[in-house]
Amino acid sequence: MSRYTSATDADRKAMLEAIGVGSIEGLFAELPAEVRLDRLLELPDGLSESEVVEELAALAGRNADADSEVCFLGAGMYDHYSPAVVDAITQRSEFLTPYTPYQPEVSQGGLQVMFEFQTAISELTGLPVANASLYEGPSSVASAAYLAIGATKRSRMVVSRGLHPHSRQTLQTYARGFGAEVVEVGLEGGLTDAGELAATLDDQTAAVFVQNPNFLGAIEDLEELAEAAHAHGALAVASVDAITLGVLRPPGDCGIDVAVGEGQPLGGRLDYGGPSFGFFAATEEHLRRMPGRIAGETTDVDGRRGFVLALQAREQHIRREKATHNICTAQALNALGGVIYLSWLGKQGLVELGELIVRRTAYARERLASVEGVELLHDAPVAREFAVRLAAPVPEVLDRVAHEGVAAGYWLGREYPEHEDGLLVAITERRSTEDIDRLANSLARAIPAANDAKVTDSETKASVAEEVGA
Amino acid sequence: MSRYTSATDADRKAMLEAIGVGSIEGLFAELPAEVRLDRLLELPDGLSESEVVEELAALAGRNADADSEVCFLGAGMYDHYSPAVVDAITQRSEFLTPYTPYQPEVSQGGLQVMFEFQTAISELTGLPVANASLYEGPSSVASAAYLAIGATKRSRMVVSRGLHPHSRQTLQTYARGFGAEVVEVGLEGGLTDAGELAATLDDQTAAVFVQNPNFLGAIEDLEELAEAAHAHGALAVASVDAITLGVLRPPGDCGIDVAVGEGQPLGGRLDYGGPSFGFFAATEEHLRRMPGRIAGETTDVDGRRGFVLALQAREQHIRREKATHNICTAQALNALGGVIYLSWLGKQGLVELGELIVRRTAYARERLASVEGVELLHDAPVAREFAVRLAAPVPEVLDRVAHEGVAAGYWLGREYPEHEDGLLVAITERRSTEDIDRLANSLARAIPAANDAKVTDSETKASVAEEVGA
Amino acid sequence: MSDHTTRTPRATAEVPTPQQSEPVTTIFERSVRGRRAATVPPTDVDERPLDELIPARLLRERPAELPEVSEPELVRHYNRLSRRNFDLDTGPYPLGSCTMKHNPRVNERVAALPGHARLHPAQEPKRAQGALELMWRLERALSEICGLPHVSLQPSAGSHGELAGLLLTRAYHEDRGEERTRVLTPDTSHGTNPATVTMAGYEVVKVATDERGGVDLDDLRSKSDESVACLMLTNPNTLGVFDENIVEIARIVHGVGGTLYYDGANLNAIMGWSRPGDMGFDIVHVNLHKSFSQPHGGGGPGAGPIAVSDRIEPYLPVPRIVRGDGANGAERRFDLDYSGPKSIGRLRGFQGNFGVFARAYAYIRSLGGDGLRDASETAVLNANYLLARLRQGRGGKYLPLAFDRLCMHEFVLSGSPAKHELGVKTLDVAKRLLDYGFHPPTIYFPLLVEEALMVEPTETETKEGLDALADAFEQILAEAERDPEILRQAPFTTPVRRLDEAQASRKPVLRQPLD
Amino acid sequence: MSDHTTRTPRATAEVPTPQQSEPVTTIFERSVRGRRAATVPPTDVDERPLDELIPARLLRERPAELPEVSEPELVRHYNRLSRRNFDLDTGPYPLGSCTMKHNPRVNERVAALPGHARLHPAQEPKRAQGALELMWRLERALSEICGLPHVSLQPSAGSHGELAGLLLTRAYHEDRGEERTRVLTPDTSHGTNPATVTMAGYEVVKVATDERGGVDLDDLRSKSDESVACLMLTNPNTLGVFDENIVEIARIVHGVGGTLYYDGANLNAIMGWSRPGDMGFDIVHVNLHKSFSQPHGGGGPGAGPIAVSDRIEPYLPVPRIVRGDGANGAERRFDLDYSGPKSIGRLRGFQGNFGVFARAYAYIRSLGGDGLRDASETAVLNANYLLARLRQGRGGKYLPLAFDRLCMHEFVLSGSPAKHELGVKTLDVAKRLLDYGFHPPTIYFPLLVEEALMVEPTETETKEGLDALADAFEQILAEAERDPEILRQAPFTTPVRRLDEAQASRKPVLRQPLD
Ligand SMILES: Cc1ncc(COP(=O)(O)O)c(C=O)c1O
Ligand SMILES: Cc1ncc(COP(=O)(O)O)c(C=O)c1O
Repeated sequence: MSRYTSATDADRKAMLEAIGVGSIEGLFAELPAEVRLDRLLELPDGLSESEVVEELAALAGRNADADSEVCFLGAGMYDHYSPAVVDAITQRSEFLTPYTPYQPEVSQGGLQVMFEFQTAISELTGLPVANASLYEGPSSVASAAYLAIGATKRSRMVVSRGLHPHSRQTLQTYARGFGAEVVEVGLEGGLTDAGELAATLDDQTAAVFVQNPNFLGAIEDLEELAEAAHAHGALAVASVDAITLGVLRPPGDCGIDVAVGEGQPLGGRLDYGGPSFGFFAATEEHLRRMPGRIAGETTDVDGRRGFVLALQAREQHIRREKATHNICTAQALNALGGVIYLSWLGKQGLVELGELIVRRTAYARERLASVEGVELLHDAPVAREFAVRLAAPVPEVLDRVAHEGVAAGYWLGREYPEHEDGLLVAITERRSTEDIDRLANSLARAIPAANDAKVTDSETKASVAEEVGA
Repeated sequence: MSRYTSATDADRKAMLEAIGVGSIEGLFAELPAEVRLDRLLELPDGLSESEVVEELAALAGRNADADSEVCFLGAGMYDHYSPAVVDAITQRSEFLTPYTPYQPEVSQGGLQVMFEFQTAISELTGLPVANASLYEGPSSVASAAYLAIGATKRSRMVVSRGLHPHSRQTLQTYARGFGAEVVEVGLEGGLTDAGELAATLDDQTAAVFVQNPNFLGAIEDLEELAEAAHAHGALAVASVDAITLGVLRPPGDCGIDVAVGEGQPLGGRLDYGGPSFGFFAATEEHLRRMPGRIAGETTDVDGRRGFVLALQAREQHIRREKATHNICTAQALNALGGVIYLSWLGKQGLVELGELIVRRTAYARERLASVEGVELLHDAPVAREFAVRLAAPVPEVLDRVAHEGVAAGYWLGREYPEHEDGLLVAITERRSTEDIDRLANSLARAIPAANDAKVTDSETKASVAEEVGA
Repeated sequence: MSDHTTRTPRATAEVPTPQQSEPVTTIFERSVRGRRAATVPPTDVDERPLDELIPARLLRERPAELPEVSEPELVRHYNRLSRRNFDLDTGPYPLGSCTMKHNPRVNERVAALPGHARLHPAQEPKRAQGALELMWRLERALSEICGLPHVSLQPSAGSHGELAGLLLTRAYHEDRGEERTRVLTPDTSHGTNPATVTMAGYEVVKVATDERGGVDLDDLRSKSDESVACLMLTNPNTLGVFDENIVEIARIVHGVGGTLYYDGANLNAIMGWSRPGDMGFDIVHVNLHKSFSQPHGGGGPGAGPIAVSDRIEPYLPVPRIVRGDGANGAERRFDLDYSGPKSIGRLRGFQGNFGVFARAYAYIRSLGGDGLRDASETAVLNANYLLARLRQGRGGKYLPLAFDRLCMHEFVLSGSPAKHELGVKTLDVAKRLLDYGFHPPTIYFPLLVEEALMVEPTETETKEGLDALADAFEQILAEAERDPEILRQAPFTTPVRRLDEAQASRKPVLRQPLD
Repeated sequence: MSDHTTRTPRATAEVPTPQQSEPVTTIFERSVRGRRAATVPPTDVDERPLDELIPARLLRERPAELPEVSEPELVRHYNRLSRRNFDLDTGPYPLGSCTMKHNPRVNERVAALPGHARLHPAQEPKRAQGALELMWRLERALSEICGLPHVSLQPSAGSHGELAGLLLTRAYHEDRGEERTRVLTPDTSHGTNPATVTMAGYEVVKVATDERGGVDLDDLRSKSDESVACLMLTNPNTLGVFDENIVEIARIVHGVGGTLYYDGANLNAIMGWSRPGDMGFDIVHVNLHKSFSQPHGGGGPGAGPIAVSDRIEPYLPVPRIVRGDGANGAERRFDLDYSGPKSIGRLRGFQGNFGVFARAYAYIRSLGGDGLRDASETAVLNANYLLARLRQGRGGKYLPLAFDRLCMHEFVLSGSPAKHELGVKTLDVAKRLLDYGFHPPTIYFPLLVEEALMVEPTETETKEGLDALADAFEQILAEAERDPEILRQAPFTTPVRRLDEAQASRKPVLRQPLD
């Protein structure tokens, strides 16, 4: 018996008797000897609750989190403020612990939340149909490709290099399963190269994938890109940032067929990358090809308003190998957090937040560009994130700035060899001008220092020891 | 309109119209001009939620809390582990937000919790009647004096010097209102001086107050003390530690008439001293003189089991100037935390916890006594806390040890001039032997250092700046 | 649109509701020997027999019969129990005098920060600078709101603040060599006022209420003499009306040398509009669990800080929060000052309900001066609007306003016509409101008003919510006209129906019998 | 004693329950223009017109119609909604295949620590050592539990793990120059299995079930050839029985060069007793939201880590967690390795559902090896006990076991006799269970079993809870004998009654119409 189970010795005895088996071993009698584990699992002994907390807190203490640093990291997940109501509500047992609402009579809470979530995503994206969540951003992009194959009976995917590297990589991984080809179109001046795109598109193209703002922070002209796709009978898929949809033209207004995105910025925790949620919205014609759960409104036998899982005939538990997707467990709780967040911000709040971020980003971009050794990587318009070049090795600079308590941003060289000197800087409402000035000053010190310094072995060792908290 | 209110301009207009008043000012028309504030309140502007969190987090960051130090502080509140279930349940809106259960039909949750709490406290103390909570420990002691006056029609209170200084001081404060006299009896070898007690008691004595374990950690012989009190027709009141009641003889078994105590150790937060709760239990004969809310079992019109506030005729809202106490809002939510904690620990858990703490305390006492410059202040038996003498100025030593991340304990000199060199060290299940060894080693370094050092002005200044986090 | 559409709830007990059918079981009854929700860390020291460490006669013989349950059972038990409460996060809770305003969730977040929640109360002040500064800032804010220069946060609730106030009054008079024996309270005063008077060793003298619901000045004058230590007053008072004679009242009491105590339970009516200090009060308590959004917790915790005038200041409880003067360019340091030679002493352990202070401070910082004023304005607007709505309909006839004036943040109706004309008591109206999904107002208080209903919607409610509440009153009174028995039998929808309170006091069962 | 006393719930819809009478309103319908729950921090930079910064044609013209509500309204809305869910913290939730085990609250606490919840996913590995170590340790633990040496935590759920598994299979075969086109799945398999097969570009081949509920070996042999890429299997399978022929099955599939994929949804039956790796599986997914106590969240989040054998390892997704060798006495450093030249690549962004890993790791540390084994033993004990109780009564007659054997952690009943003899379908039994306060079992799965009821009580339930559940079944079947219409009309007590699902798909209303 553990603290999570209740079968006392007396219970066990009575229960085994009722079953008619002499011992617990007897219950496992059908396991062939060859596959039985003849020893205990080699795991450390169980701990009391306080010890568990101690151990996990010790591990957590060895991470530099966004409370302990001034964080300009973005690249798809952002340090927005998540209001206390999100946690307070999502932690309620009634939302936290049930399963997928297969029994709608006792799941109206969850189902109505899905319906509200779908409404909010539909409003945000300007597209009429939204599902109730997918896993997260990049795999939602890949799921859009699966829809595109079904819709167009074609299998060539054209992706902008401005699409998040994780999205491109995930699409590539999935494509090997689908049997799809993935072709990339480069960037020009920070934006998807329209000429190259035109040249790459052909009548085998199932879909064009772009991101807005793109990975380098630049705001794409979605309408132009959608037109180019449509000219070849391909779908236009946009991966969009939900927060800046408060101020940027929604994909639905630009002719985009499928809009997907990462839900973390909508009041989600950073959580070292997950769990968050992916959203997926499309035009009406793709309704029956949508992946994932969708809630719909209906009435009960007495005429009461209610909600159910709609269009289940798309799904794996009904349609099996003919399903539109294999997803089962999605991210319902995170999506609940998302719709609470959006209701908290409200109609005006999302706009104001977007405006604030755009203005702060403009300030930060100018401020950083004024630092010796920093120049803009592109000068396309940006909204929440921008890219600069540093006149010193970026990882070196990042290390130095980190020692001053600042996470300066994302090193583009990790994923873009052509931008070895690139740094992507993200701005949220939590980054004050003071924080931005601090970053600028820190960079101003770190760049020349990184260039001057000859890193000796012994220095390296010392800083390693410090970083792991030893 | 703020984010907590909903009256839009349109709402205001419609509402004022319905009221028949032209403006908000009109609603305040009856306030005479002389008492109207003719300016805005001089308070800083309101903040957005994220800014509020930032500001409060910055303040919180300037406190050395029990997560950031190894904490041997006790003196009435203890760093026990509070399980996650306590927070999870007490934070549910259904418990967090209602008022006192004046409408029992919609307050069965809260009322049953009170009933369960009373049962748990009654079991712990071995006394048949318990109330549903008072504010906290020391004021509960004072409340016992009020009961004693009513019960005995006498007004002389004899208190052991082993009673928490805050309890003695609070009793003294209240006594000025009651018109009671407070007489103190000293300690001998760590324990209430039985001879002095006998000499002090007289037939005007309403009650004798002792604490167990007493403030110096020593375990009193409650039975002996109760007998002494009863010999003079006085009540015996004990302030007891709830955690060690798992192993120590309960006051009810020792002839104590009224047992009170501080509830914080039962899964409560430290919270810099509050809110926690006080508990109050007594023999049957004092039932109708008890202070505070008491829930009782009854049935509804259909015969269903239910709970109500019982014996309300004792209370201020019914009996007004004849009430047994003036308390109204008590500490219901904290008491809920207490009963969850006790149910979490359970019958065996409380015993095991008590045993663990007694053994660790024994280890710590021996370990510290072995340090050069440390000796026991008394050698009476102890359970969770013990007192030592240091051969160096205690505040100095505390400072030095604090710089090594250890809060060594409570300086007895704060309240006991006779123990200027005394240090009170508290042990909980969270203080491992490793922690204890760390304390011992730290003391071993700090004591000679504190003696050697001549503290210069400049040193002092530096350390001040550091401590306030500048 | 809102969800406040009023439908007529059931008026039958024939088919029990699902909750009514649930068996009621205590955690002790769920207990099964040997189960456990907690394990204790292993003993890492000698497992010496306990009686080697503590004499056997001081040890417990048999363990306390605490519940034995696994964690899932524990969680289920209290979750199920919680659903048997009505709460503020469900719907309107217009409980007069209690200021059931919204409890912002961010306050819970900041109170739970380890730097607050895990700070030991005996921590050296120099290592608790953040906490002391928070308290100091809260004191300053309350001082500004109350219009009185000095604050002590120590009292644990309103009643505790009242006790502090009278002990301060006593100390003040004694210090001037005076012995005064009587404390005046209006006949409308809250029960804690007279109960406190007795506890503080004074005699209660009731002052009558005039025809406008304020203090009867003549009666006050006639009772004011040198034996009067203090007048305790609420303004707006428990009738929800502002006493326009407050300046004269203060003159009278001060004239005979008494102090003026302000019961701050109704401060929510006037924040930013008027200040007790400016009205002439010497001592004020503030219920942080009312005007400052600390959750009520089913009956606490709260906090009842007091603000006082210069002449009362020397007697304030210790310890007090002090701020260093920052001389010589040093950091301004906060400290606890235990000296206070004239202090009344301590009222409780440590520094007070700090967790409550953190929430109240967060609330004040969230709203600012503007927001506090908006809160009061909206509270008064909501009360008057609800009142106007009620008067339009049957409420005007059966539940008239006790004192016919503009109200402040709450108002008191009399159910006397309903009782005499319809045969339904205020209790019956209240119970039927439960069926409509509303928490009833405070009832039978103040005592002065026959069959009183004391309604305080607070600034939290929306116009739609108030409309729905007014509609519910209207429907209930229509029901009463048609079939008063419905009200007399109500409620029908609650987890239990009317309970036998008399039995609970006559044959008290106050704990679970075990064995 | 417990609160599981079974009373017969209502069987009438005449008097609606209080919840049934509540109007249903969405948050959008609560919205009132101009209200707000949030304010945004003030702009501390130039308030330049937005179209100076971003070309106007790229800007939004009209704001999204998000709800406009104050915080109190927001909290009330979702609190009320929450009460329209049945949850695991209310009562038994024996939903087969879903392992609705208790969600320990301490897991939520550790997941919320700022060092976890506030850690940016792009943080440099050297500044995220604690997170990487936690992931590394969890990988090691899952490896030990599954009996396979290599683990990737990346997949976001079981179905995602399945996709990973088939992509690994594809990469493995392709690397050996083989092109295989078919994947075998038993006809009892979960829907995600065949759906994944299609998504991974394979053809589904169904394998029959033998008379003991296991894989039909002859059928398997007849379908196994060089075109078979993989066999996907659950063991114990979705019938709740352990396939005793597993070693032979593995031999057959490996014999034709296929891989063996273990759908770990049922791992909760065998932890510490048997390991998929030891059964011969090459690839396993583990649902952390089933066996490892991550809360189900109403349909996620979860995580579906995979464990694989040496031969599959080169193809694992990137990035992988690696631990430095600590050479030269250096600290052992954890890092993310993106290299993997043969890797199938990424399956999603960043490192996976770390918050879920923290909870699962806390669970494993709480229980240890012993505790995990106890969990499985108790799960199996509970299932067999409930089964025994059901067979004693009418269950034995009307709801017989589909395959008459000892079950593992769950069992599958057939409602076929109930349907034919009593005229009540499995759906009707399930709906009536709702009235008795239980969440019904999984129904109509596996497809193989007519009118299936798949019952998985998990180790969380107490004996009393199981007795009450058995009693409820008994009473329901007695009701069905007496008056089957009760079941056909059920439920009567839920917030809404049976819903028109056909309408929802025929004329889908999938979002709130606004304007
Ligand atoms: C008018 C009035 N005075 C005093 C009090 C007592 O305050 P507390 O409950 O905080 O002790 C109350 C509380 O109900 C009140 O309404
Ligand atoms: C047997 C079985 N396989 C696979 C899955 C899919 O797992 P997930 O929902 O995590 O994608 C499930 C979940 O319901 C299951 O029961």
